[in-house]
Amino acid sequence: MRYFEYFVGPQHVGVTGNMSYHLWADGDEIKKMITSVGYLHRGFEKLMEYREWVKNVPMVPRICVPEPDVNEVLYAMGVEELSGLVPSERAQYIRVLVLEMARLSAFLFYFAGAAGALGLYTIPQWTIGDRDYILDRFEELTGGRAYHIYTTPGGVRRDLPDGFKSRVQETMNYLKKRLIDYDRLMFENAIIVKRTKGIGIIEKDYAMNMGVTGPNLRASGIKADVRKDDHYLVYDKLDFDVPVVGDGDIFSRIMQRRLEFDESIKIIEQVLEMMPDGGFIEKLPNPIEWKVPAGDVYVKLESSKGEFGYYIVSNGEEKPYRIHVRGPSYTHGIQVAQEKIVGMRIADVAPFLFSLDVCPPDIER
Amino acid sequence: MSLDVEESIKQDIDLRLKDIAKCEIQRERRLKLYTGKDRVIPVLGFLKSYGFIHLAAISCVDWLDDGEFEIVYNLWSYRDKAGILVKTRISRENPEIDTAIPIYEIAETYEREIHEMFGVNFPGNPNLTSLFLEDWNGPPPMRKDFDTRKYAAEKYGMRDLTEQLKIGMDKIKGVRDGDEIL
Amino acid sequence: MGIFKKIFTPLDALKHLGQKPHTIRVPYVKKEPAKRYRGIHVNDWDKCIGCGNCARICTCQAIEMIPIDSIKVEEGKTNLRPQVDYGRCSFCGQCVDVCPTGSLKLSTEYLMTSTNKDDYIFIPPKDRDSGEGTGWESSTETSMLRFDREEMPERNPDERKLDFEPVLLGFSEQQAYLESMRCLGCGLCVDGCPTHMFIPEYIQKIRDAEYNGAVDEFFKNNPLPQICGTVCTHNCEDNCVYSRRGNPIQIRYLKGFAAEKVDNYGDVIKVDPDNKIDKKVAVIGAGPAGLTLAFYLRKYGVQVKIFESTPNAEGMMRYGIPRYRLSEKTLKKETDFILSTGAEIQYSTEIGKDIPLKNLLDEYDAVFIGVGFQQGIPMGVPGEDAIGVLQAADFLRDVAMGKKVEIGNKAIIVGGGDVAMDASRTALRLGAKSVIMYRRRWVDMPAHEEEKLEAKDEGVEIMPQTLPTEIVKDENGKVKSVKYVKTKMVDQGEGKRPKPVPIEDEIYEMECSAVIQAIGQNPDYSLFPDDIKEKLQFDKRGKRIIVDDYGETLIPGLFAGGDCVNNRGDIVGAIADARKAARGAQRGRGRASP
Amino acid sequence: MAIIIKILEYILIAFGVAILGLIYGGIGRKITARIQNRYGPPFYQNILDVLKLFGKRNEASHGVMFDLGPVIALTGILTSLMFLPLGSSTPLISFEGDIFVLFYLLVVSPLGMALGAGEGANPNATIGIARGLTMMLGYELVLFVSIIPLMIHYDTASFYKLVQMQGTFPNWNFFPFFLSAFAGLIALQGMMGLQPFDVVVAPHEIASGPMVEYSGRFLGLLQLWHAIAVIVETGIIADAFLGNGGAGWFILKTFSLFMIVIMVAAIFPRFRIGQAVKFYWKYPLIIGLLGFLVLFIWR
Amino acid sequence: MGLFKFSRSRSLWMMHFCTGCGAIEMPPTMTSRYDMERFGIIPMATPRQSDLLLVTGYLTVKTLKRVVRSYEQMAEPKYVIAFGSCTMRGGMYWDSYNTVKELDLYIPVDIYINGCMPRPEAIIDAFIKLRDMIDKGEANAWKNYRDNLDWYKQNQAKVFDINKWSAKI
Repeated sequence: MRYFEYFVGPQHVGVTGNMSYHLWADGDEIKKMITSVGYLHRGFEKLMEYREWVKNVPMVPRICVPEPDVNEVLYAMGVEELSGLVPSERAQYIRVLVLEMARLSAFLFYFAGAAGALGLYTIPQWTIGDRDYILDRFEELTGGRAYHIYTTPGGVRRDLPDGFKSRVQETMNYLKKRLIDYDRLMFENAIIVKRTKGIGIIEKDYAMNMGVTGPNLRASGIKADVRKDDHYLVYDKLDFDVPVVGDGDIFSRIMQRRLEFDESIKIIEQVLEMMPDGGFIEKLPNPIEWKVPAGDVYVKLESSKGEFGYYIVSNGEEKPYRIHVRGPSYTHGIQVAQEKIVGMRIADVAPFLFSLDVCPPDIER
Repeated sequence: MSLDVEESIKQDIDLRLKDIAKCEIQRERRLKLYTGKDRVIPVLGFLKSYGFIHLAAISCVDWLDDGEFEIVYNLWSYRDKAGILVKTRISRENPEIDTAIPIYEIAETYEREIHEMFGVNFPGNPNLTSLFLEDWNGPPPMRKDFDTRKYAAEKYGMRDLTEQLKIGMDKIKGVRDGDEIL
Repeated sequence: MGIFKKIFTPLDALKHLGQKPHTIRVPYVKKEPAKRYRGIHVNDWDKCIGCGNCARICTCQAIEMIPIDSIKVEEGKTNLRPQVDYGRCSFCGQCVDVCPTGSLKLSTEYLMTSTNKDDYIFIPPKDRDSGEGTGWESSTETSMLRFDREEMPERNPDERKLDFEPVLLGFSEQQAYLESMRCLGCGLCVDGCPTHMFIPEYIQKIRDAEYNGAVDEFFKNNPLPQICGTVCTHNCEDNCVYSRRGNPIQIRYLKGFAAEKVDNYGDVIKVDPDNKIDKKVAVIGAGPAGLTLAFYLRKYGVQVKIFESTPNAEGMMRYGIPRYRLSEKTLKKETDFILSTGAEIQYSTEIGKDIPLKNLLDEYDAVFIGVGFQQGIPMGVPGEDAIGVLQAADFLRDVAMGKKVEIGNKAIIVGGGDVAMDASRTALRLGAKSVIMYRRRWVDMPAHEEEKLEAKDEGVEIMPQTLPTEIVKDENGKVKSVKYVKTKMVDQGEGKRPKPVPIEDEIYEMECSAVIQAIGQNPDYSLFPDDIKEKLQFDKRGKRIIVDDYGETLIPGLFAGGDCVNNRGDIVGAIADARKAARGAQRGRGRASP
Repeated sequence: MAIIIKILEYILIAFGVAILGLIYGGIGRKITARIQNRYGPPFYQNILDVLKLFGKRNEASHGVMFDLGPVIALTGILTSLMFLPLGSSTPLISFEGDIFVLFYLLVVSPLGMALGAGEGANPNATIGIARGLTMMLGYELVLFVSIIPLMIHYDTASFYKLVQMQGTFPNWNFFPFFLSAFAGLIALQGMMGLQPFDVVVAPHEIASGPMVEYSGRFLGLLQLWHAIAVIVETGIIADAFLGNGGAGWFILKTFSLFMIVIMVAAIFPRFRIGQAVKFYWKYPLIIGLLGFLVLFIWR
Repeated sequence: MGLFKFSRSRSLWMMHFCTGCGAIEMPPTMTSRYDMERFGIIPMATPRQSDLLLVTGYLTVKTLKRVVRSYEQMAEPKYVIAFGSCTMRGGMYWDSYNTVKELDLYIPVDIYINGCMPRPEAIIDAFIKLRDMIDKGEANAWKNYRDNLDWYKQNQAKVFDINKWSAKI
């Protein structure tokens, strides 16, 4: 039988970025979907092969726009591991701080997207407005709002400004206060629960086999977190939980982020307290003509969307030989979404994709 | 830092895949495994049954000078908390390697990308259509012999300032009189 | 009840209806960007030296160096200024982090909207700057550049002052690597080097541990790399971009390091000693100028004969510089190599006395004079004829020749140049106490800073703003003490060096057993017969011979170089002169090619 | 002559109502903005929007029906305005049974939209129409159920009479018939197409639904339709439950109702279409039916 | 006519099309902290209803096709604001094989905003500039597109196979 064909995106409110879907529906029920990506393909992996190691530092954050710091830290970690450079303890704490702040801002974005997809337009206005306070802190620390270009191989580019810690704490207090508002309006909202419970279930085994990672995997009931399993930076010194919601539906994915939000605030507060003194950067011998010893390394970390990984190959020259970026949305943004969307209603497409937190730029690079 | 887990994984792999794969420990929680092109699927099959459930990525490295592509399967075991890179090399002339879909379903998209970006063929993958590029008429762009600067300059008319930079830098470098003048 | 509550909890949001919104009412209310914000570039044109590092680091190729005619080109400074294309710029601030001078920074301004995209290309001026501490700027700490150098290992001062073994221990390979890695390859240093060595190129080779290649680069315009690598006056380092805010790259020591790594230059530099063309050049004085000339002429097969008045080659390098700075081994290695290229040398032959200059002029196609300054200048105070009052040049020469020099237990050295430092430290090594008297301030002392510090470390007492007025003799006619006064500095107006004026009120006296005068040297032109001397042209003070661009004097075929031509008074200056002269001879000026 | 004056008066009223509706919309946007912690647009913003839309060049047309759709929608709502008593004033047309006509006419506008948008052949529009018509099944029923007790109580099917007999405060129908009024309010939410019942336009799901292909003047007509519909729809509830009164009171009442609707819209997400209709057939319908009980008890 | 112009400049509906990374600064601009609805600017879901196209950064060839098509669907008068460096001369992606470098070769641009990314303040600044331009009648890039359609089509055809493309629609 012929199905009703329906295109979503790239120019559409209901897409999680610049991507599109081709839907075949029988009445209101989706029978088939094909994800189309490539609207943001800039060929980063190719461009990075053309640039010296340090010149890639401004390049990498563009890979994942809502949470750019992940890329910077990963790239720096990979290069450091290849070259044997060890950043100072303080730099590592600052990196954790930056990563967690970025996670918070990405989660706020996520809440906005998820609520917006469900038609609750007050939440985006709030969360993105409040995210701006985190961006203010970022701007103070890194000099940039969206792209921080702050972490560089060897450490971080600048030290904390005066009084920064207390201002971060203030922001955290503010967010904690606002979380109560969010809870009441969004996470306890009966209609949200009704719309999202039991829909778009990704089963545990399926998620694991399909390479789903991060909060989506935990929402399906598997306790796996790169921060705990493959501890990098100073995460092993910090005390935090890995919440697992476990139902695998849209609601549990939203709640998963909500619970992890609390944990991130906890981590930031610990980091502020535990941050040691010391240098913030081990300078590279030469910024432009530095050569990294030959070798290859796979580094990964836990982003707000899941496992972000960099596979870096060096052949001992001034430029990387090959960098492969493993974006977390790669798996759930294409194959998982395509398969799991079958049988869903048209109205649930946007909430489902927003709940998966599909970020096209990190799929396409 | 003890490497007990890694050692035991290595032992098990060495025992089971003695003839077809070579395993080494890279560092804590990271192993590497080299195998031949024809052995990849059985090796992956064993590793998945061993606990490496998560296929994080499949990468491809173009070793132009060797005339080979290196396919790297990036696996992770949630149980052992260790990752393993499975590497194999295929010839650049006729790049072809069996698909990993029977073992890892998610490989479909990864292979699709490698097919598009490197022109590697994966017999058995039903969906090797273009992923990122549309109406692409150049060679596979991630190959080392594809020059993106030249291509961009020709297609989009954007000038490459590398030459200008060189001239500028020569200007800065000032007086040079080596003995060739003598 | 739970469901009932769930329906009504969202109503809580209505409380915001009465609250003041947190909207920033841009553009009516301005929100200041953070202090570190990365906005549009500003560039202090005066501070900027046009090194082009910003253009090289730019990952977007947004920066081009544009020559600006209104800017004067100075040594170590070009008239190029960065032009930024905001159609490319990604505001990463890496250009700021590699700016060695700190002139380039990103201001906190970011507003720029235009209908024309060509408006977005311009040369950043300074006027947009909102002041210190705002915008993205780099300090020596936050810059990507490592302004701290790798310290050259030295022997302990207490230990080294007891003997004449070399003070410097030399870089380790790791140190040399790190130090050479600092080089950005901008090449501004080349302007500072009189002989224009290929500095970025050889530093690159040193970084890659290709020492042979580095030596090859050295010999393109300097045949004495290891000597220069140890005691050069390193003007290049003054021009190094790092010197603007920190320690320059130790180009000198890197060169020395690489030269030392190659035991036999002959493996790298192929000069056939038997290749002799039908041209003969005589060289008077086997100092740096003479040796350089000999090398470059030999390279092209010209027959060279060097006439040296002392029994050893190397001239002032041997007799002016003490062995603890420049070891015998180094000297021998370099001169042996040059002599191995087929240059002949005749020791202990003084031109003017043993052989008249006229003969040489007749016999050879060209004659090169590289005699240097040998005679010390007397101070002109009463009591200078006392026993124990020495000239530093003589003193150093005698020590170098191994003669026994009696200076007693306390020597006063007068002067503040490198020679004074050498003399004081030599005196120290002979077992005496050394005191340096200098009439100007510490900062005015012409000696190199590191020399001064080394002397001080070893225990030389340095008395700036001190002027000896009289040398007191004892009954045997020997030096007993020195009477001196303190001076004060009198400003001479803008652009002029302040002048020391003695404070006559109080006269001090210091006991001593020797006085070494190191206030300058004069040339000894006794080798010129009068008729030749008349034809030559000297500078105003009558010290230096005027030569043309090819080192040739007014007499065809008579070339000169070294101290008697330039006023640098250093080795590398002599080398540069000699190369000029070699080029002159090669180009066929004078009688070398009639 | 009288009829001409009446028509002129009607045109004036229609114009005024449109302006009023636009200003309501603007204030509604401001109120929403306040809940969302921001200032929002000026209150006259919607007027500017409509003016702008009328100033645009129309690009594409997808056929006669496509162009006529907005006209039918606007005509439908303008006709229903004729039957609506604006407070205590007499509507243009009033007769026994006009409530049924009014309710019938309310359906004309969405149908006009449906006809027009259907011609646009945009899948979003098609889905939007399907949803809109389904949605109507939900709220129209509830609206009827909430009004019927009043009709029974006053024994009339004329809206004007119903309002007149109701009297002023505190004799509002709201107090005795609060269950029906509540059901009516919920129906109003759906009629206005606001959250949680904004399934018809649902930007995240189907762009903006039926309006997706409309631009320029036609979109302006639709905006006007919306503006008048705001008054008509809140007016029905205000007239039915909040007593009569002068034009000023009418404005106040409709405005208050509109504000309630807007505030509820700001704090709820949207239902899925199935859920929305199911919801209407469940809670508000039950509440509305319970309203009948009041009738019997009160009598 | 003046009233129409006035309302036109104060009621700019922008198309909700996040083409590049510049889209990341759009939500803050649209939401409570900067609230551009104050100027009557709201996102619209479809090109038919929009007046303003924001090209928020680089455009890949694949996106450019959609952008051109969306732009052509917009009712006149329509305006284009280009965000950041990438739209002017390629920005960071000046040597990428898949992004176009100079946007104004393919669609006309009214205003460029400096930055990578432009801050919300800069975006609002551009909106206000555009508003003034409309008031003065200077924002006429759309007329330019109509007048020089052939030139634009030619340039577009250089980047993608225009025949193949138009056959698809």
